[in-house]
Order: sequence, then structure tokens, then C-alpha cells
Amino acid sequence: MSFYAYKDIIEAGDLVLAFISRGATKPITVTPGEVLNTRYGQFEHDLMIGMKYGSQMAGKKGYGFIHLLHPTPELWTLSLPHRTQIVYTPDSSYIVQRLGVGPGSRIIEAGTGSASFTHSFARSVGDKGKVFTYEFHEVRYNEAKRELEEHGLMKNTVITHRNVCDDGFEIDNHKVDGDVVFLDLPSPWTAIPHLNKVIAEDRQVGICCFSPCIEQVEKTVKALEDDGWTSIEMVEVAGKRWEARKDMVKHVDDVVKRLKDIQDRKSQGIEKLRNVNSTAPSEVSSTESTPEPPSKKQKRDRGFNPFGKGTRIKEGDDQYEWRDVTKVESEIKSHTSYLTFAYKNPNRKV
Amino acid sequence: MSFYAYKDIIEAGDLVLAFISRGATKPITVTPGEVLNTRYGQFEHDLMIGMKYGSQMAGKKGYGFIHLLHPTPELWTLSLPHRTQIVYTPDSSYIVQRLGVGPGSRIIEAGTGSASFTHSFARSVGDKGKVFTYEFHEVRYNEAKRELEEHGLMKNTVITHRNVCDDGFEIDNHKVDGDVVFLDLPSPWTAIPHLNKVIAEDRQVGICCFSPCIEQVEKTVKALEDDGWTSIEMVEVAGKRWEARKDMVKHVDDVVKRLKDIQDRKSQGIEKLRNVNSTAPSEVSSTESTPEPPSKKQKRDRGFNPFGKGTRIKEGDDQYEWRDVTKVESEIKSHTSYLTFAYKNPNRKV
Amino acid sequence: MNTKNRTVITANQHVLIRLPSEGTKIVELRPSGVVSLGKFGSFLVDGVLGYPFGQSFEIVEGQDVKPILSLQHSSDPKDVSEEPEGDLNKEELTKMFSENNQNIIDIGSKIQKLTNDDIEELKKSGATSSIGQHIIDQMIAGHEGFDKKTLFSQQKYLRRKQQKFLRRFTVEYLGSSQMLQYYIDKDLPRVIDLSEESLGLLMTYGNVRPGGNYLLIDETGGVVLYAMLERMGGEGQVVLVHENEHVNIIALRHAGYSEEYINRMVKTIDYLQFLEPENEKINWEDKSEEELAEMKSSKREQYEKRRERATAINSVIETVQNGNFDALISVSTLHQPTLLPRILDTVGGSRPIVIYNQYKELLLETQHVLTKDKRVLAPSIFETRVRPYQTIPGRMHPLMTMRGGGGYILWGTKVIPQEGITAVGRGISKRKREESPATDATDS
Amino acid sequence: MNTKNRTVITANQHVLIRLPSEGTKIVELRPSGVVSLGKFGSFLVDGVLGYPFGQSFEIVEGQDVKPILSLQHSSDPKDVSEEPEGDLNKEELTKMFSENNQNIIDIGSKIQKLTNDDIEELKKSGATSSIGQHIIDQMIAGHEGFDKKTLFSQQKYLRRKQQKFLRRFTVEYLGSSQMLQYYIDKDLPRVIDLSEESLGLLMTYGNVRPGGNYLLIDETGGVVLYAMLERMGGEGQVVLVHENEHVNIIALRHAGYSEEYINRMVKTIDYLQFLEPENEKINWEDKSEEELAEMKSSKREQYEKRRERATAINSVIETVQNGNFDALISVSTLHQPTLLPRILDTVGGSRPIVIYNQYKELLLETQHVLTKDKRVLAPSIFETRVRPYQTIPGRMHPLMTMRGGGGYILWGTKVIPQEGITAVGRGISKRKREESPATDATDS
Repeated sequence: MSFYAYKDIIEAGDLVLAFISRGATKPITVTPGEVLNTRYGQFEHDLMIGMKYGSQMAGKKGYGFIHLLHPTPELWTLSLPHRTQIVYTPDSSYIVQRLGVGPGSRIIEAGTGSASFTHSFARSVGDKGKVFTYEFHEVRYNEAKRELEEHGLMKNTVITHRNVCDDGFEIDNHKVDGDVVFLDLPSPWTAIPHLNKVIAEDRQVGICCFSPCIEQVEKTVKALEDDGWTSIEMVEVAGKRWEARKDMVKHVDDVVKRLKDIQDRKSQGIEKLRNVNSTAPSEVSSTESTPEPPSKKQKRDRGFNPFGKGTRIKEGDDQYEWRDVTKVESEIKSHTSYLTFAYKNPNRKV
Repeated sequence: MSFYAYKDIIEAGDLVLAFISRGATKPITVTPGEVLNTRYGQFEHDLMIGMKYGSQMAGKKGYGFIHLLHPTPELWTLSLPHRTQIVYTPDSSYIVQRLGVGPGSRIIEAGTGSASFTHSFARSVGDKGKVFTYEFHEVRYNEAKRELEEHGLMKNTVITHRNVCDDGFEIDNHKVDGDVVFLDLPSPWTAIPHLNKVIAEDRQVGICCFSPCIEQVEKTVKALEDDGWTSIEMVEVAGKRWEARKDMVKHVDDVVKRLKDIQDRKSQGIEKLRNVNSTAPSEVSSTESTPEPPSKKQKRDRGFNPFGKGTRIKEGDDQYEWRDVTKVESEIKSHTSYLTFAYKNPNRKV
Repeated sequence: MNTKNRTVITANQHVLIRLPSEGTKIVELRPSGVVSLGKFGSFLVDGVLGYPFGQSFEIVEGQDVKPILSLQHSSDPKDVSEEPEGDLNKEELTKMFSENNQNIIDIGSKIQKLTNDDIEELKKSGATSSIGQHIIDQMIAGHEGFDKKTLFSQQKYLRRKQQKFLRRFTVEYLGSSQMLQYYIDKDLPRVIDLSEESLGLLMTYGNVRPGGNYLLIDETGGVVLYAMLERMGGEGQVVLVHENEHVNIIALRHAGYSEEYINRMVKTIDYLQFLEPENEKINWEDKSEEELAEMKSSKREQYEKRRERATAINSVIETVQNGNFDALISVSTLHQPTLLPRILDTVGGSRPIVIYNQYKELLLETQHVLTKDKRVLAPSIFETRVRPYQTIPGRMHPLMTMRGGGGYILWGTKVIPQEGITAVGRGISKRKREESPATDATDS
Repeated sequence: MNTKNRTVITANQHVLIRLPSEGTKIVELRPSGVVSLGKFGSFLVDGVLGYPFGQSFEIVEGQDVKPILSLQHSSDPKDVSEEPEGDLNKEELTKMFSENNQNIIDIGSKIQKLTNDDIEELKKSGATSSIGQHIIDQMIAGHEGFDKKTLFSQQKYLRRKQQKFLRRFTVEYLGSSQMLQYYIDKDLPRVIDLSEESLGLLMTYGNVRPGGNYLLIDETGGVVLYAMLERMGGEGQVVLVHENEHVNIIALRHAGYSEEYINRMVKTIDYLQFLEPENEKINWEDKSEEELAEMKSSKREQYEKRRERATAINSVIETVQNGNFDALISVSTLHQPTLLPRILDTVGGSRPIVIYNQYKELLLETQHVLTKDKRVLAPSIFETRVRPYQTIPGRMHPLMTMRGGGGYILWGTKVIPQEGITAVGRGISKRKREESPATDATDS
């Protein structure tokens, strides 16, 4: 198991993301003898060993299942208990693309936070690149450090316990030489002046500052300008998730038929009532305009009921006509942060 | 013709909006003897008289047409040459809904601008309400005044040439008594203190300040708070227009067939070449795998060409399979202004 | 006449109560009555009467109220929601940074020493105006991490707690926005995902105003109808088409309109009557005075009822047959592509056609149908979305989450096509295409 | 090996030139060559070599250049783009208000006394660095309203003019974002409406990284392929499926990769070979040394070519048959619902399936198909949109207009379903539904 490459078969000691349901993915380290308990059943680690990543796995009692997924930075992000504000994928993927992060990039990241973006950076820069990440908060630093170690990411990642706003980014025994900077700090403008000592001198350096409030952006823009950064641009990223659904087609002709049916049944009712009273022969003709007997299964007689009103219908039920529609999440992320980008150039031949 | 109610038949002197094409609607005053010249032909005013509003009208030379539309504030907004920044319908309709503008409302609007929102207000408040609109810029004031008069809107609208930031909103011979305020000014915070003299004292008053820059919002929020306005909330309105389009369905089976066809034609070519050289009998069997002769009309022989590559195909052409899709405007309005709402209450029994 | 008072809190009207939790409630203000707000307490109706709508109150003594500036403002001049002014320096910010971080992991219910039972006990112990503040003080005392929090997070925390326990409320006029908000909170599918901004756009594109004569399909239980009546101010008429035996305008129960008012403004007709008017007209002949005189009073009553019903049905069928409606507004889950072509002709020339749907895909199908049908000019699908901000000075940003959805609106203009008109020739059409890349009306 | 230099402007590479007009251009830097930028002048290639990518230049004397801070900054310390600091007082603002208003109507080409001919004349008159400024000065002199404009609108006006005449440019590394930007400007349908943010999301959801083995369908002329190669840094492999006889990767012409490099990293296969591998494998037997020795050299050459082709085809077919790809990335106009079920099995377990489309409606159809097909877990459609701001201090707001569209991405995970697994019973399923309102994987 590694965040740098896929493997196919699950072994003891592997990190597996157990996909229980949308919104519920549980990271587990496969340990002989242990059992994963979910509300969809129990799943023995012993049985996972030797299975293929991606396999559907049945619960112990024969019903219920989970899927055993290989970790990636993106699935890891989804499975994280939200320890702190996460940089979500629409933001992180754009930052990586726009700043040209790739094999060989040297990243400066502060703060580490939940380390979810750290995972993504480490994956992308490969063994030719390097990620320097800084976290001030001790508890979180320790947690992130442990996690990066467990996930085998220390091959290209250096995590430092540091308040970069006060103490800068320099690291003993490392030439940071960063060419991509990501600052997710409450006051990036206090950290920006410290960057000069650790960013590359022989090539262009890109920065992204991630700030929730607009006033932070104003101060950041000023600090960047004062410090010689150019091409400053601020953007917002809006990410939405849509789901495919089906909506029942209700033709007005069926409405009309139903209204006629109601009318007919009513007049039949009156007729019946009259028959009871007068014992006159019933008029057969009155039933002629009754619409064809409803073909849909109906538990009790609702008359002609083309849209299954009052019954429980499964979305997409073959007995009805449907249209494909998309529905957005019921609650969308309307704001994550403002992203302020800028570049710094040596402005000389190198 | 009136912005307060529809009429059915076009008469001389009426304002008609000639819909030429999407994005090209021309307001004309129907005048006997005159002719409307468009790139879709010439249209005689005389012939318009007596026609129904909404009619399609043929050009003089027998081809081309326009539609003769009845003015409404919304169609008028679309037909306006953009003299100044217009309050677009997604913004204006939301402001009207949120502030509960309706029959009897008393509106304070500054500045008048293109008067497009003034039209909308005047329509909505009816003869029981009143619109007080203020414009500082003389040229624009005169133009708006003339237009409001021509459009018969003076019945419930009072336009004043005034710099409200300096001189406030009071008007001789009128008790303004406003309960809805709309400020589209560069510095609304300088106008807000002047409102106290003209807003209603016996009921709640709502305000919307319309400012493009975030810093204006900060100053506006402060001015509103200082002046006792409450429930301050700022929002953005994002309006988009989508068009229905059709996208061709291209099945991979057809791609495979086409590749086979190319292969066959090639080997036939080689075969033919060989035949020419050797005069050996051609193998009939080699044509057996040729796909069925293409049923599509094709001007030159492109072989099996299931998606009509290289030919001009009308969107929705019956000979192909299509899916309905929506396409957003190629350029969207990503920002109009920030809308800052607030309310002021007498805070006593009335 | 509309006898509702739109400006002053008046007895016997339904109003919207807005709570500090951002919850909403619709209540009827019966004179001398008591309104219960659940955990926010209860108040005497008479205490709020006579104030203008929009007034906020705090429950002070028993069920009495006093007016306050707003839900966020206590009567005290200085209150917790006020922010410190001025820029924080680097040191403070670094401190805030560290403390913010420090507390994120620590904060949780585990360090909250005050149990729910404690809180319930406190609530029972007194009904004074200070009870909310009292509970908050206790909670702060029981919150070990509180003094370690930054000023900002302390305030945020207090505000959140305040929302739960302060006995404040605002009485708002029950306008259409408030009615919609109430249904959005309580039963979103009931209003088919409609948002306030989409409702506003519907009304504006529909050109709804006093004196109009509108054709309406409304499956929101009458919320859209209510918005229209609000815009019409008692002048004009709405013909409401419905699919069931009886119309569902449940929202109007709260509207406070008299039955007479509704009967005058709103005519209802079902799809059968609408689409097969000749069959559904009721043959009716008034009986002569003599015949009536002979009837028993019970029979006579029955006769009058049937006469009334026949007149109403025949009258609305006639209205539809006369057509020339000033707009068609449709907020419906019925399949519009098969419905619209059958009802379009009842709409007058140059009048708007406005179709709402929760799903853009369904309006897409509708737009294609209308584009082929020459009776609707330039139909397009519109989407409007409002994004609210936090406006705390120095901490301004859009709210982090908001409701998705809100629906889509198809807007076009009913027109009268002429037979035998040729569009401009190909050459001109080609030049035209270059000039205006948008789809052109003459192309369709 | 990738021999491209990503950091320093180097001879014989293709680079992106960014112009003050926001236009872009791709040029190859031939040593001692001259690059023409149209109205922005022309420059000697040798003058820009050796600077880091991202460097901005101004054309100074003839075709020589000097480095400048950025397109917006002249070499002068004080330049026009700088804003006055501090708050404007009410008087100034009122003045600005009035002047702003006053000028909106007046400003137009009619008061612009400098004709285009004048400008052309001026441009010919000299090639000094000051020509741009000179033209601007002349234009200001010819602009009667200029002194009446506010400071801000003056600056805005200058900036706009500057963009047209200042002979500045930036040399950027031709990364995938730049390549995409170039095609977006020049030929948007070529890249099927793909935006930079959608491209980034494709790469991230596709988990594209060094050493991966990817299956790609790319109808953007190779722009997506180029982005993948960038992320892979010369390690791994992309199998590219194409629908025509020959693959179209025109964008790679500018990439500066050697043919050897591309041949090593990219294997191509057409749909016929992909879907009917057994038919399309080429039966090939190497001739013996003796046979070869007997061949004429022209025949021998032909034999070698055919052998190479057969080996390549058989090898890629074998790669596909072995499958276990690390992702499927599809950026295609082909009908995915009928295509995907036929190729899904070539993707390894737990690997991402990432499908781009310009239209959400088409991904909707695809999602329904994949949800029924148990081989893709939790497919969803994602939309990402970037909204740029104006960041002039004191005048911060989103840009007023931006490009619509940008496409949609369907992302799911390839999984391996097991036969005979029962989902949890109805009772549990019901409780579950209440707990998590989202559609659940076990429902499908």
C-alpha cells in the first residue's frame, strides 16, 4: 500500500479505505484477528487479506457489504474525520494545475492542517520533488507527522513544528529552494516576508494564499506587492456535486382521464344510490365512458391512478414513464476561501 | 399603450418594441408614413396600425420578418441601448420580491440611471403607490424625464434633478414617506443619513444598496449600523441564461464500422492495384464485409460516414440521432453588484 | 377589498414569527391569546399589537414583552455582537492563529460541563428576562476552554448559545417571501424547490401587477398564487387550473383573505373543464318564479347551490374560452411539453409565458417544443441564485454553505405567427450569423 | 527522458508569449531568430534566452529587449497603474460620482481626435521604447474629456490604451495550463469547452502521477494527454484510444518532446483494435536470417517497417488485454453510455473512472448507466468554476463578465462486484435512509 502507486492485492498491515456508504468511508489498517463493525454488518480483517483492492466484500452474516478501496489523496480526504478545515478537491486540484505542480516541484506548505493537501502534493511531486510542510499547533503537528509516516510519505515530505509567521521557513540540513508556496494561515502577510530566504533564486516561484475573508485578501495583496510579487490575481473556486435522478412524466391526458373517472364513479355512486332507492334498472351505458381498467398494480382501489398517488413508488419503476434529471447537493459549499495567486521572478539571467 | 396594462391592437402613436432577433429589439413610436429599416427587411408603420400586439410581420419585399411587441419594463430593459449600467432583471426582481414591493409601496430611488428599474417600480406600485427617483447627472436626468413622460409613467412617478448625497431627498409639495429605498450610488453612505427625513415613521422601511465593490459594502454596512438600520445582510445575485441545444449521438459501433470500412477500402485499393498489375480475377469475397451502403445523403463518397464528418449538418437533422442538452451563454455576467439589505423600524406603537 | 393590514401588527391576522435560531413559525394573533414559542418561551398577543411589522421583542416578565432593536441587539447599549475596532497587529494575529488552532481539536461537548438537565432546571427556575443570559453565563463558567478562545471565537460561541436561549422574536408581516420561507423550512417538496429569487423572477417575468388577468398553474399549495395576489393588490383576476377534483391552496389559509375576496380574485377550473369545455359546461335553465315558489325550502336550498355551482363553472369556462390572458405562469410537475401546446392559445398576444421547474432538463425539453411551436418567441431558460454573505466588519465572506437548488424558469413571449412568411435568404442569414452568434429567432 | 527545460528560457523550445492585450501566442525560439508579435513589435530570440520562464520584457531599441518586473509595471519605479492611497472624502467622492456620470455619455470615439492613420504613422516613426507611451500621450492630448475624468477612470483608460500599444510581453513555460489557454482563445470547440479548473480536476480525480499506467480517450487534439505527460514526468505509460485511422495529437507538436519520448510514453490504439483485438492482431512470423539475407535492400526495408508496425500493434493490443489500467480518463464526444460498459474491465480494481463532458445532460445519462452497472462505485457529476476578481485595492470585486461553461466531470471508482451478495434488509435500509439522506450505494 502506498500513496505513490497502486498495488492489487490487500496484505496485512495495509491501509484500506472501507467504503460503507456515500459519506461514510472508514480507514482501517488490516490487522489479523480484527473485525470492522458497521451498521451494514461485520467484516473480518482476516478475510480481506488476499482480496483485490476494489472488491465488494460481504458481511459476516451473509447480508450487507462494503467495498475495499485503495487509498488515494482524494479518497483519503473524503474519509477524514473533519479535524480542521480541509482544502477540498475543487480548490486543491485547481491550485496544483494553475501553479504547474508536477514531478520535481518543491513545495512550501503552511500550515499542514489536516495534511490532506500534503498528501496530494506528495503524490504529485514524486521522488524528484519535495514537500516542506509547517504546522504550529503541536497536537496537530504530531498527528500529521504520525500519519505521514504511517502512509509512507516521508520519502519526499518534511514536516516541521514551527510558527512560520514568527520564525520563518528555514530548516537545518535542508536547502528548501521552494518553487511553489501554499499559505493557509490566518495572517499570510506576516509570513510572506520570510519566504525570500527559502524560495528558489534561479526560477519563477508561484504562490497561493488561501484566506476565507476578503479583508485578509486585501492585506495579502498589499504584502505581496510590497515584496515584489507580480501578476497578482484572486479567484474563488465553486465546486458542486450533482446526482442523476429520475422524475416521473405526468401527462395531462392522464389527468383528464382521471378526472373523468372520478366523475363517472361519482355518478355511478349516485346511480347506485338511486337504484337502491327506486330499484330501477341501472343504466349500462354510464359505464361505457369509464377509462380502461388501470394496468398498474394498486393495493386498494383508487380508481384510475396514473401517477400512483398515495402509493410508494420506486424511482425509475418500469410501470411509469420517467425523465432523467440532475439534482445538486441539498446543501452546497458556497465558499471555501479566496485564492490569491502571484509569481516572483529573479528578473535576471540565471 | 401603457406600462400599467396591456392593450391588444396597435394604434398610431404607440410605443412598439420591434423584436428583430435575440439581442436586437428596437423601440419605435408608430408614426404614419414612416418605415423601420432592419437587415431583415423594411417594415411600414402604416401596416402596423390595426395589427395585434405580438404579431409576426412580414418585410416589404416578402421575406424576413419581425415581431411587434407590447412594451413591458423587462422587454424595455432588453431593448435599451446601454446608456449606463443597468440593473438587470435577476437583481431587480429579487430586490422587489425581498423588499415586498407591491401596490401602494412608496419607493425612493437614487440614481435614476437609465430609468429601467424606475419602469419596473412604477409598474409594481400601481396607482396607490409612488416612485420618487433622483438623478444628479443633468443629461441623464433630462433623458429619463422625457422617457418617463413619453411612457406615461408620471402618473405615479416623480423624478428630481438632485445630488442626494449633498442635498438629501426632500421635495417641495410632496411628503415622500418612503418605505422602500434603493440606492445605486458610488457612495451610498453619504446619502444614508439624509434618509431619516423622508422615510416613513409609522412602519418598517426596507433598503437595498447596490454597490459593485466590496469596500463600498463595508462602508455602507457601517453607515447603516450607525444610523440604526438592523437585520443587515449582503448578498450577490447570479443570473444565467441557458439555451436548449442538440448534440449528436455517436455510437462506438459506428466508429468500429467506419474503421472496418476504411480497412476494406484500403485492401480493395491494394487489391485493385494488384489486379491492374497481375490481371488476376478479383476476389469477390473481399466485398462481403463491406458495411451496408450508407443511407445518409453524401455529396462525395466518404465511405461509411455515420456522423457526417466534413459535411454541413443542421442541428437536429432527422438522419442522425440527437440528445437534448443545455448550453449557457458564452459570456456570463459574473458580477453585477453587491446588494446590501437592511430594515429600519420605529420601535414604538404607531 | 383586501382588508389585511400590511404595516401594523393587528389582531386576528396570521403573522410570521422569526426566532433567534433562524427558525420561523406562522401564528394567528387572537386578541388576549398567548403564543407559545417552545423553548423560546411564550408571550401575550396583546403585548405586540400596535407595533409596526418587523418589530423585535424580548420576553421580559411572565409573558410580557418589550420592544428591542433587533434579534441581535439586546436592550443594552453594548452587546456581545459588537466587534473590537481597528487592525490587530502581527503579535495578536499570531496569537489568534495559535489559539484558534489550539482549540479546534479541544472543543467538544466533553468539556461542556453543563448538562442538558442542568439547563432544563435553570429554565424552570425563573421566567425573568435575564434567564437566557443566566444560562449563557453558566455555560461559560462550565466551559473550560472558554478563556483560551480568541475574542472572535468567544463571540461566535456566545452568539450561537444566544440563539438557543435568548427569548427574543420578531413579528413579520406574512408576505409571500415569508410564506415561501416558511414552507422551504418545513416542507421543501411542497414548494417544488422554489427559491425566493426564483419566485421574484417568476413574478417579474410574468409582469404581475394590479389589474392583470392571469392564467396560473400552481402546485405549491397556493404560495405562488399568494405572491400574485400580493402583487395585484385586489385588482384583476387569476384563473387557477388544477388537476384534482378540488383545488389545493392550503397556503391561503394563513393569508388572512376573506372568502369573498378570494372568490372574487381567484377562479378555479380543472383540466377536464379547461381542455373539454363544451362537454363540461353545465346545461342550466333557471326555474320560473312559480316553480321556485312551489319548492320546499330544503329543495330550494339545493337548487340555489346547484345554480351557483353551474354559474361559477360556466363562467370560468367562458373566461378561458375568451382567453386573452395577460400571462401564463406555470409552477407544475405535469409534463409541460404535452400540456403547453394545448393551452397557449388562451394567452394574449405579446404576453409572457413563464414556466418554472425544479429541473433544468425538463425545461430543456419544453424549450425545444416551444421553439418548434412558432407561438412562443425567444424562449430561454433562466437560473437565478442568491448567495448571502457574513458581513461582520473585517471578516466579510460568503456564507460557507447554502441551500443548493432553487429551480429554473423558462421565459418567452406569446406571439401570433403569420402564414407564409419566408425567413431571409441564406446569404443574408450567413452574414447575420457572423454578426450575432446567438441563435436567431429567424432560424427556428 | 524528457529533455525540456521547465525553468529557463532555452533555445529550440516552444513557449507561450503573453501580450498586454491578454492575447497569447505559441512560438518556437530558434536561436538568432526574430519573433514577430504583430502590432506589439518583434524581438530577437537571443535577447530572452537564459532568463527564467515567467520573465516579462519590453522591446527597447530595434528588436532588443530589457527585462521588466511585469506587464503591468514599466521599468520606472512609479507607474500609472499605482493607485492613490487613503480614503477619499465625501467631497471627492461626490465629485467622482458626478464626473463619472458626466463622462459616461460623452466618451466615445467621436471625441477621440487621433485617427487610426495617425496612430499607424506614429508607430512607423520610431522603434524606441517610448513609442507606446508617446502614442498614449498623443491620444490623451486628443481626448477632450480626459482631464474631466476621475483619477480612477483616467487610470483605467490609460491601462486600456497601454494594453494596446506598449511593446511588452511575457515568456511563459508552455505548461498544460498555457497550452489549454491557447486553445481556449483560438479554438474553443477543439478542446470541447474544457476549462483549466476542469482539467485540474480531471488530473486529480484521475490520480495522474509519475509511474502510472493510464487508459485515455482524448479528443482535444492532445491537450489532455499533454497535461498527463506533465504530471507523469517521463515515468509510466498512456494508452490512447482513437476513433480515426490516425491519432490526432496536434497539440503535442508544440510540446517539444522528442519522437522517441512520445513513442515510449504514449501507445495508440484505435477502437477496432481495442474492441476486436483477436481480429486485429497481426499474424507475424519473423523471417529467418537466411531469408533476410536473400532479400533486396528495398524489400528488406519494407519488411522491417511491417515488422515494426506489427510488433507495435500486437504489443498495444496485448497491453489492453492485460488491462489493470490505473485510471480511465475520457474526454470525448462519443456516446459514453454505450462505450463505457465495453471498456470498464480493462481498468484495475479501486482505480478512478473520470469522464469529462461539455454537457451535464450527457453525463447524467452516463451516471444512470454506471449506477446500474455495479462495476463503478458511487459515480457522481462534479462541476467546478473559477471566478476571477479585480484586486485593485479599494475597488475589489469579481470581474463583471467571464466565460460561461467549462464542462462537467463524472468521477467514480472501478470496483469488483461479488456474486450473490444481499444488501441489508428493508428495516435496516429504512433506518439508514433516515440517517443519510444521500442516495446510498447499497440501494443501487
